[in-house]
Amino acid sequence: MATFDLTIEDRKTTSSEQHRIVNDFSIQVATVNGSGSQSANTVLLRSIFQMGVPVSGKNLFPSNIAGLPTWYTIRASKQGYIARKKEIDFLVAMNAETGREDVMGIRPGSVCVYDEPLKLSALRDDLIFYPVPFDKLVAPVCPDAKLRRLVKNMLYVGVVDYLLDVDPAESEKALVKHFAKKKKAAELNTAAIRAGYDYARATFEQQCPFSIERMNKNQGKLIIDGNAAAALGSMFAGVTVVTWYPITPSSSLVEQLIDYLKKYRIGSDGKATFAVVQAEDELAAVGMVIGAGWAGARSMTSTSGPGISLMAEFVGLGYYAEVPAVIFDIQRVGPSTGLPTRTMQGDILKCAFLSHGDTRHILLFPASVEECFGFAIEAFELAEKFQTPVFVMSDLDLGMNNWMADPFTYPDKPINRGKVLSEEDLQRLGGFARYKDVDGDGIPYRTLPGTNHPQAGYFTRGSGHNEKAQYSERQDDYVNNVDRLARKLDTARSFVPAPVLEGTGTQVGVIAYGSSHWAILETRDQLSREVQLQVDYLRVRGYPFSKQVREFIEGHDRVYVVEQNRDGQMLELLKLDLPAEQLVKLRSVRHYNGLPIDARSVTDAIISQESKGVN
Amino acid sequence: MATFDLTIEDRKTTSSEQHRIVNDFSIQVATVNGSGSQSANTVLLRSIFQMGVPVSGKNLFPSNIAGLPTWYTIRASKQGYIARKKEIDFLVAMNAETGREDVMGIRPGSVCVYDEPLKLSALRDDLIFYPVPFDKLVAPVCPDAKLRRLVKNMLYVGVVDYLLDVDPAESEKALVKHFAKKKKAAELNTAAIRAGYDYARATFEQQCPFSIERMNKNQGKLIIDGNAAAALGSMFAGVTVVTWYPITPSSSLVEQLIDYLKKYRIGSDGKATFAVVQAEDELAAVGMVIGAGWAGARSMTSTSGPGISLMAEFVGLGYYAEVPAVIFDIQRVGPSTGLPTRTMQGDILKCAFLSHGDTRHILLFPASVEECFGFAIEAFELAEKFQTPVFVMSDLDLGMNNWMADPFTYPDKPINRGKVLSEEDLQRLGGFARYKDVDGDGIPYRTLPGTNHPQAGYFTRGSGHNEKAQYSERQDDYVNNVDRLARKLDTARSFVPAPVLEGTGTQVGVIAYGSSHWAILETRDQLSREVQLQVDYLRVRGYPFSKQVREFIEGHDRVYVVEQNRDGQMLELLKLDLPAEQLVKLRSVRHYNGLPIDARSVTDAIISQESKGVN
Amino acid sequence: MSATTTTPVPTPKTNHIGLTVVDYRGGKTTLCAGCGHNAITERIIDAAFEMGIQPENVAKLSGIGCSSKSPAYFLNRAHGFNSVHGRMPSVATGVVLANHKLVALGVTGDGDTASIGIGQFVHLMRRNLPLIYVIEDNGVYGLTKGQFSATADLGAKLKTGVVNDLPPIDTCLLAIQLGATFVARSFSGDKKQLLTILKAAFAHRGTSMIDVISPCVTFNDHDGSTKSYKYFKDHEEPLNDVGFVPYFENIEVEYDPGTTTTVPMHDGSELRLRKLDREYDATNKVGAMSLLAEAHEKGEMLTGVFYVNTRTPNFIDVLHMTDQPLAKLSETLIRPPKEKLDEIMESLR
Amino acid sequence: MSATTTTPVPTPKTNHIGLTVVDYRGGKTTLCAGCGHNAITERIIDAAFEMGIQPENVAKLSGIGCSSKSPAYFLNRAHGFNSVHGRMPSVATGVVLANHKLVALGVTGDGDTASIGIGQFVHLMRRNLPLIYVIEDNGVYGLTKGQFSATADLGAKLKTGVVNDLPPIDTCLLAIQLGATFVARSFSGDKKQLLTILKAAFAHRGTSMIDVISPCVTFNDHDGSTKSYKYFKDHEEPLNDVGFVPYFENIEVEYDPGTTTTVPMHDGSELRLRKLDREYDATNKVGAMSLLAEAHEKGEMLTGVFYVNTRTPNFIDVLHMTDQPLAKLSETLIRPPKEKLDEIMESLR
Ligand SMILES: Cc1ncc(C[n+]2csc(CCOP(=O)(O)OP(=O)(O)O)c2C)c(N)n1
Ligand SMILES: Cc1ncc(C[n+]2csc(CCOP(=O)(O)OP(=O)(O)O)c2C)c(N)n1
Ligand code: SF4
Ligand code: SF4
Ligand SMILES: [Mg+2]
Ligand SMILES: [Mg+2]
Repeated sequence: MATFDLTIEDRKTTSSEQHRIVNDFSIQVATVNGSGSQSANTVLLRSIFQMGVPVSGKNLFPSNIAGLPTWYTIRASKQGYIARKKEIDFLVAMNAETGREDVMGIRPGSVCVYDEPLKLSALRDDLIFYPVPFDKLVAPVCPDAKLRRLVKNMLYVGVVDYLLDVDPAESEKALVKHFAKKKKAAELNTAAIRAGYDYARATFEQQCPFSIERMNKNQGKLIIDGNAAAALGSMFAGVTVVTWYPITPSSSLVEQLIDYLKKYRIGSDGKATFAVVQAEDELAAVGMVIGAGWAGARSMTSTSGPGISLMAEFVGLGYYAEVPAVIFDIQRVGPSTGLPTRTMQGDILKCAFLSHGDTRHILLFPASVEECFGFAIEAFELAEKFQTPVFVMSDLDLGMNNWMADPFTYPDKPINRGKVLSEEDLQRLGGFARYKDVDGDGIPYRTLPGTNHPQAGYFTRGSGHNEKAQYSERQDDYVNNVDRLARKLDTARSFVPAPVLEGTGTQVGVIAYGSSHWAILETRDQLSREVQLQVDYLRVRGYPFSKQVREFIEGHDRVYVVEQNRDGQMLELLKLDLPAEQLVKLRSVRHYNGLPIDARSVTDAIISQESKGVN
Repeated sequence: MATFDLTIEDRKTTSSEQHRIVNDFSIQVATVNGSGSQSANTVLLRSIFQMGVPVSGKNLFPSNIAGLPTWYTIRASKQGYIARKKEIDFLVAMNAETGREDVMGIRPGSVCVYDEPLKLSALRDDLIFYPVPFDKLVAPVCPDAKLRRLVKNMLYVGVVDYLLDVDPAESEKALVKHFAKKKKAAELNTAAIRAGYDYARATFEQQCPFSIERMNKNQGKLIIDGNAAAALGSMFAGVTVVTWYPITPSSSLVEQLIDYLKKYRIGSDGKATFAVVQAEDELAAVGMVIGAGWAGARSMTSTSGPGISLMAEFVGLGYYAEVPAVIFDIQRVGPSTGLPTRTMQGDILKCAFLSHGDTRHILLFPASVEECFGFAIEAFELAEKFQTPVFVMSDLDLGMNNWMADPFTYPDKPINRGKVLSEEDLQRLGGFARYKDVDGDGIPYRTLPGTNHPQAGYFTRGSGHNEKAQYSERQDDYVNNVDRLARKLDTARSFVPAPVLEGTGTQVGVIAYGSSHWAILETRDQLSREVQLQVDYLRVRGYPFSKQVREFIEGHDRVYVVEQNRDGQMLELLKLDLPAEQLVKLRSVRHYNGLPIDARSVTDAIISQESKGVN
Repeated sequence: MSATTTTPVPTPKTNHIGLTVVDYRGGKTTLCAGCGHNAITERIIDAAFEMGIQPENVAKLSGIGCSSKSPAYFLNRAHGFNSVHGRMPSVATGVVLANHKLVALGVTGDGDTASIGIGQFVHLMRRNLPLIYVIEDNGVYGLTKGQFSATADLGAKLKTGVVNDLPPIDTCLLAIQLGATFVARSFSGDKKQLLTILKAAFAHRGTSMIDVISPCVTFNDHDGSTKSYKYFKDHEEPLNDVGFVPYFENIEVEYDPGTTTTVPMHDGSELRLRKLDREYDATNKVGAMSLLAEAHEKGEMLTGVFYVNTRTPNFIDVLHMTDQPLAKLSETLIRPPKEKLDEIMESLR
Repeated sequence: MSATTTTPVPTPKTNHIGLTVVDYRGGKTTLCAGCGHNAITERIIDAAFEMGIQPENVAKLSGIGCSSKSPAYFLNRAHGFNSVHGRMPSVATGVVLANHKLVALGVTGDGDTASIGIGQFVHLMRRNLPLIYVIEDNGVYGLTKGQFSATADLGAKLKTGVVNDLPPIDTCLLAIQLGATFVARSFSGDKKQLLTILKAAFAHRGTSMIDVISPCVTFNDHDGSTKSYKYFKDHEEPLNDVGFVPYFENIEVEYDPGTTTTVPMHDGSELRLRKLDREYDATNKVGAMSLLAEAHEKGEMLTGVFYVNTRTPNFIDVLHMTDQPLAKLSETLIRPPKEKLDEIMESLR
């Protein structure tokens, strides 16, 4: 095994270590929401990003508009680990309400910058404290007393820059970008950063044990959140009808999509090549999507848990009447309203089988912002190819947090609308049977309303029908039809994005999906380093499962299925799909407290299960 | 093996058999709906019932009000088999539209009574035909020409009585019961039966190969449909708030409940001890149930597939906020509108996990009208004991068809409202924590609104909360709470109705549930008789599964899970619940063409899978 | 072509696009004989024929119910979508957004609209979507065997003796209040009035909300019903006499401007409302609402065109959508070029 | 008890059931400082205190939104139920059916009621359920960061520049039309009027629908908003001056019968409506509807009590329910004896 730097990941680090820890630690900023801290945190994140150091940021905000505790965690990692880090190394404590708990919760030897009046240094003697009189500092910077509450937070960026050796010029650059359209705010906040920096330089003698040093790891990369990426994907997929009902954490997908569409999808006549409707609720939103999909638009909606429940009836219609639709589920913590501003992968099983009766749907599991973009495009292609609703299973962590990414790849295939018959086709064929399995793949042909041919029209219904779309209550028609539907979904196995394999053949496998991906990358290294366990990793990207999923499990002695929900919903889906004799191999690792999953928790869970022996 | 009569079950029967087949055959009446045939069929069914011969009737009606084909199948079985019989032995063909197909579909040697103008006897020469000029016969019986369309159907009762040796006095008795409140109709129809009987006696020389002989098997029994039984159960459970939205095949549950409540639940003040509300839709219906359950009523609603989908959001609230609610799902063929007047067990998986996020619900599976009654009572007890929504999974076959039954057992336990704290309790305890697991069973204590104690009030919400019902977004509070919920549902395993075992320990097991039960009883005999295969049978009656379910599977080499849906939803639930090493034993038998399941299909499927060898 | 003695086969009448009425027919009805809905089906066929609507260009939309089955019984050459109960408005909205060149024709029931569907109805009306929305209103749920719907009148009685004790929803009053721009009530038994109203609806580009009283002969046509043929014939009070001159008929019809108001429709046709017993201005929204509120208090059963407004922009106008249907836009119009993606990527660095 | 020189601790004011205002408080608000909803919370506390409502006897119900959080901030001793978005009416209905002796108080938002919830709202109003229904109306979805709701006025502008292009739903007009029996509009900033209206609502046994304009300081209190403090202060036009004499106060208040109408309420209290600029009869349904329809056309922002009707039976009356709450009926009342089961069984043989 290769040697490696002594990093904070090593649980054996002592508080008396001699050298500084460089580019490998986590920062947590504790504030209240609605206080401008989001801008400050974004600037801090970008500053480190611009220093060329891999970085990630997680916003932990309350379900409330202003005045409640909020935390923002930034992780800098020279190894490129961008999952949430469980331990906090550097705390910025701005919130009186949570100050005590925040300070008590971090590990010995960490750093705490705090708002001086909170007097937090009295709480512990094993931390390095840097008190800052923010209110005193903000007054000269911000003459307008009403704005001080907001500007105050930008001060800590300057303080942190100094302590961590972040080049303040990078923060100023990030800030100008952030306030691109608000010149006055940019100026005010630049002054705040400088004031913080200057105060820290003038005041703090003790060297901070953590430091950011320039690297060159972020060449060509950009920063974007998953919802913006999905919005871009939808736009480049050629979406034409978008419906929505606001809900956290989904709203920002459509809100950003609207901005993009207004900018890039106005035709030469000055008019929109799209329609966006804020519907009265999610039933209406998905009803519009179904109507539009039926009439030939590329249509989509985006929602979260409660909206998914409300869409159940229509989604069953979409399945059974075979209408394309794309539904983004930006998952949050359920059941019910749950924790609307926390993350979870809790709707997997629900979406796979949404609606009463025998239904089954295509799901895609993006793990990165790149995949939010790519799978959005893929979702529209699959929805039209298979004439059925397709779910893109994103989550709050992926959707609302900022992530580093490579530039997105422009789609390399033209738009494919699937098996749609034109006037000319009908002319040639002399007619068609809407629900007939002509090609043996379970996928029938359709026509769009308005097709000018006397044989084009057919009647779509959620009730029984025969191959010719005529009303039928006959047993044989019913069985034929639902068997074909099952066949169609089976065909989809080969068309959903194939899973991604990492590793080269050990006995132990890990299966994960979506935003859990980043923790697994790190967990693999931890397992290898800490207990010399090499694990292969299969990242599932679509349902119904590709055959590689089965092969992966067949090829391993035991397979850990890692996910972010209480009930092990992906494990459940696997159980339903795999041959029974493979199921003994499956083990479950679940993380469901609403925080993004972290590698440490996964690694510990696997080590603990491994130590219980192979059964 | 005991010897047994040569019955129609034997596939080797020839059309030239010598002796008459007694009390063991099926009759199918083909008419159009809205033509009064339902009365005629009920009278025929009751006549055979009164002859002491075990009998069952299945109505196969269209999703339409009048004028479309309808079939009614009656089975008389001296062995007491009351599942649908796949083969038809005796056809009454009244419907011109389907006459041809009806006649072509029955096996050689069967009997066909038909409406003379349809000229059906030309179609086949291997049947025994009895043409009847119904229109000519009805005219003298029914002077009012407008009523003739309806009365005409009663004529065939007389014809069939004669051919099958049914005592026409029994038919007249049944008819008087049926038209209890309509004297004129009773008279008219009595005359029709007589006219039919007389015509047949005068006309038909060839002896009918089938015959009903008096037996004494129905002593003490009665006839009722499952929806009426569930309505009675609900009334005797002490339901106080009933909400509904009409939907086939659920409507008749509430409609009959209303009648019963009006009759038996008016207090001494002349006022109702209940409230029934026809809601504007199923979202509202279940919302009212949740509100009423929270406020202390025993509340229920009844619906079918589409309603279940619409209830998804509220059911998740009920689970997570812990509110009792009883929901009857009278299942019909889905997905979507599907075949609304055909039967299926298609919502099993859906109801078990209804709503987004990690949810899980208690399900009860009645198999008989007796259990429709008993499980209705049990559902209210469990809903209040566990403070959660409980589903009673009936279906169209069970709910809308008439079944023989033993008189229902009056509840032997007093009503138990579960862990509800009164003013006095609070006085003693000095307060309470709404969501605390005081007893280790996961079930917390609650108070009802209006409890006159300053500590009684608490705030119920679908969002995050701690043990004291205070708003909380804390990780530990969330995890504590959902882990307790999982524990609570686990406790329910020991309290849902235990499965029923039949058989004494062979290697092969069968698991079934609900209305499939009756076919399984017959299948066991068929397997034993035809291929000398003895199978043990476990009838599952509740979810989460009792431990006996696991033990049963552990105790067998292979287990057939028989059910009425395409996807094997119960098998899926079992897969999710059982230890992985048991799953290799499970095999699936599914019947999903919308007709009630029949033994022949099940038996053949098992024989075929058995012959493929044990793997 | 020599003169012969054989009688000529009568050429069936064709409309101005050259089709015959047969081209507008649908499947055989499975509704009860005498059901009001069947009469409405006939009028829809006639109106589409007489207006020369291209059947392939029609989208027939409905919810669930006996009424919602009707689209299967007219315009076989059109696409049809029998969706889910009470939610046709959202489906119709999606259809029209995808292809606003379609003639969208929604058929629904009083249960489908006023009970389960009232939420979507309200929001549909607000949007003034170009759509003909026909309620086949019998005051009961026919398909589920006759329970009261939310348009049943206070005190109406079912055959079973059950009395309705909740006030009815007046869908016309609601529609006017909320934003529909062509609102009328008619009766399935009034061939002429219903046909004329439907023809006018085909000429309107906005939401045409037409409540048609349509007796359910099986469950709500008895004494005690307020939606029976007899009750309606006895109580109907036409508000105005509705006339219509389609744009393609260049006939100068005589009319008295003192008693008749002419409303020019979007397609160039003319709606002519001749006053009967009272003064009434169908373009006055507040007046229309007051009229219906009062009629409701007095128990009057008014029919006719209550409100017409051809000025308010419809939902397609409001959305500033390009003229070509969204469903038909080519790839170059809906997928921005690679440079645009590069530009966006660059801005996020 | 000797006279001393220490100053006496001032006894807090108690109401007629002996409680102090503290007994009506709730948890600390987590809404934004200055949010109109907080002012409404204060008025609810005051009204319940002044009316001497037993807090334990109140059921507080809400949907989802900033507004729907408010019940956590008043009447801590009451049971509360923060249900799901837009469906509080059904939950409230269930609660009242289960226990009609409870004082049911629903708090909702304009999104919760007029957007997602309009269907349940319509049917709730029809039922005239005894319930106080308060809409905290800011024209936007506060909790999801400020999108327009269905009560936003045509042409209203968000901070982002987005303009609302759909007509608003007037919940008061709807409520009157559909069957609510006490309908008013007020403003979170008008302490006296709002308090008086709330007290009257506590005295009413039927649906009291109160739309309270309640500015969202974070997302809808800027220029261009028509639901801002400033806009409403500038445009509000009180219809009548609302006075209220509770049943337990035996004060003979002077009033001029020429200008003031007195309405006796169910509990013996009196509502006194003094006319301001115009003649107005708040017991006339058609008049109330016409008033609001006209105000809407003219862009008037009327407040006051629009409609009151103490004659129409409420839903509990209509259901002929026994007096004791259903939730509290003993087993003997809800489970018929064995003989009855036997009787039924016999009849099925
Ligand atoms: C979600 C849902 N609930 C209930 C039903 C059952 N259902 C079918 S039609 C109908 C009522 C139809 O009434 P209406 O719209 O007035 O149509 P009509 O049959 O009277 O023409 C109902 C309740 C359903 N199909 N879907
Ligand atoms: C089914 C569902 N969809 C969406 C949401 C997200 N959501 C929460 S509150 C809200 C709107 C609240 O607006 P309003 O009722 O006006 O309350 P306000 O916050 O303005 O007081 C929405 C859309 C949800 N909770 N549930
Ligand atoms: S039941 Fe009524 S509404 Fe339905 S088809 Fe028959 S008459 Fe028409
Ligand atoms: S966002 Fe608006 S509605 Fe919500 S609490 Fe803040 S001010 Fe009130
Ligand atoms: Mg109807
Ligand atoms: Mg609002």
